[in-house]
Amino acid sequence: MLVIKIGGAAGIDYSNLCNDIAQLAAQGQPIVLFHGGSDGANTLGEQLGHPPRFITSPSGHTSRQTDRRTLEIFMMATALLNRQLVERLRGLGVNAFGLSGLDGGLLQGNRKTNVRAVENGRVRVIRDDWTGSIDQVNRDLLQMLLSTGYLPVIAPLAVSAAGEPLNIDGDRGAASVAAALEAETLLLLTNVSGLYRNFPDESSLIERLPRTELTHASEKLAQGRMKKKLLGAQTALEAGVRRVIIGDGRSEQPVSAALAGNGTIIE
Amino acid sequence: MLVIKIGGAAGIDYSNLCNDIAQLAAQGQPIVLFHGGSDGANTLGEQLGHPPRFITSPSGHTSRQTDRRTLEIFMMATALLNRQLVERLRGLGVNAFGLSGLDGGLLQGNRKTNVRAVENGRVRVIRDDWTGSIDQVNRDLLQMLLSTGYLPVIAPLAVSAAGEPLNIDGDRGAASVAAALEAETLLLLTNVSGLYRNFPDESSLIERLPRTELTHASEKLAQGRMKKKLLGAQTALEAGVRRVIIGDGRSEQPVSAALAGNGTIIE
Amino acid sequence: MSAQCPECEGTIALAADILDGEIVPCPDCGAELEVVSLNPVVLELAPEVEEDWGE
Amino acid sequence: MSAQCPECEGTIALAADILDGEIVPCPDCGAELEVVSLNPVVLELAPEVEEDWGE
Repeated sequence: MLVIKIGGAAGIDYSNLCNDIAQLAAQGQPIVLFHGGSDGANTLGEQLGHPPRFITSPSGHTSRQTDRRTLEIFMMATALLNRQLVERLRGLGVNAFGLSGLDGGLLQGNRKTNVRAVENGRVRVIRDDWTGSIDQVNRDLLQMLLSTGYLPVIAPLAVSAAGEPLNIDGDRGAASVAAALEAETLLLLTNVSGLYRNFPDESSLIERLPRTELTHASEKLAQGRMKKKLLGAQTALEAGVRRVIIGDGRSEQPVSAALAGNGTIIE
Repeated sequence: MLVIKIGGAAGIDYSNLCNDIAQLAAQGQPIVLFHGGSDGANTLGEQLGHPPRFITSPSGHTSRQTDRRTLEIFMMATALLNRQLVERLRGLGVNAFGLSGLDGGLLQGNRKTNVRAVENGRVRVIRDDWTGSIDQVNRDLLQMLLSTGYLPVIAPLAVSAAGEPLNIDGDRGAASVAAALEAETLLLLTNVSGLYRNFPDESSLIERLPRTELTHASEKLAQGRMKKKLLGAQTALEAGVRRVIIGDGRSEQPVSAALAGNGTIIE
Repeated sequence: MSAQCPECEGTIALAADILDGEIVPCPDCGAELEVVSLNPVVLELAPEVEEDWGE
Repeated sequence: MSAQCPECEGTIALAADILDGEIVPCPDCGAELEVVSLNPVVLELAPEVEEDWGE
């Protein structure tokens, strides 16, 4: 089982990705595709006059301040990307099935009752927040879809016990799915070649990263979104996924290239 | 099996509908919920500066001129409504599962290569149109979801063989699903009490309509959207659905009221 | 303004404000034609009418 | 401007431009407090920090 996470960032050519996936699926490789949606959500928010606001937590993580209106914009933008991916894959003969973590309780989590944000040195509590953790994956649902020939394409939402849709981190979502399915490989595609020793120097690409150095890498080497990818990698490896690859989503055949050893392999 | 179609029109209180559905589902009534989305799509289109344009076909049907941008707005607006319905139902303990006719090829249809539109007496061909027919329902997918305890909530999209998402008529979509599942009842909820002999005189509500009078009713009595509902009813009855009810989506318990005989029963 | 019918090659007189995509019946052979481009006006056989389905 | 600590009832001096929802540590007992309303300023024990998860 191969779980692939594709970001919503600009510069990623979905047709290359979908062609590559279609070929691998045709050769019998079971695949689950998990996508983000940040770029689309930002654009849509601006167009609707509700631009995104990002908050930085005291521990340095940035995330989208997700009030109800932002959540609804996030749900629309990620649903559009989901449908576009399903459209392209079905056009290539793949029996793609789009859903989100909300549907059938695929990804169950807890809504954060409050979030702390740092603004010019001052820490504030934010309440109307619709983000959440991922505590449980409805594995039976995924296996039912996979065993009946569907290729699940998952949008980054979880659902609370009260049925609330929750904005979740795509990398962590993909990691939870990979762990639940005991996947051999979790492939995190991004718009760089992998993890660099000193970003953005391409020649400092780390090709192999033992899992024991993950914590160090995420503290010292990674910035912004890459930090979250490494956290996702850690979750997956700890839960039994054999390897995590941080690959280049911009390449001609992004999945095959990564499986052939390009990018940062974490084992 | 009960298939319920709820429109996207304003004035319908989804919480009443969802409470009613939750009670019926808890009593073991198998249900599929199909929804429209026209209202939401109109509003979103206006907000995004791509307002809806409606075309009237030479035979008098009005439909949304669906160029690619309109299709994407339609997909976002219907996905938001889908997620809001799933949110509310899951909050009431229903194991709701949102999907569209695109996902897993649930509703397969043909994309109309062209549409004819009448504008002040002159007929024009419109090509960039993303509407379609519904020719096949993936019944196995629906039965798999139903038999494993999910309540499908379906957004009004179909998919062509080339994987293209298609704007479809919600009433016809619901009728196709009801036919595929050989449902006893197809309930078309709307924002009026039913079919009137002379609209909008409430006292002229037709409580019983034999199926033999459907063609006459759709030509003589029905206007606008109601015409399509009667066409949907015809499709369903011809395919073996036992009865179609046109019920009032505004009432306190819209589903129970209809099942108890309120609205227009067509058998 | 006029154009030639692709079916019977008859010449068809057209209204000055003819619309792109407009349907024009050929008075000679009765074929249903579509204005597929303007300046110059080109007519082609109009596609079959398909049932109306959109929401 | 000042307010009372809900934990140890000590009085806490506050900055004039205190923000709604701001976190204020109590200098006496060290409790983490949250400004739950302004004029008048009311402080309550701040909720636990939860892990960061949002996209």
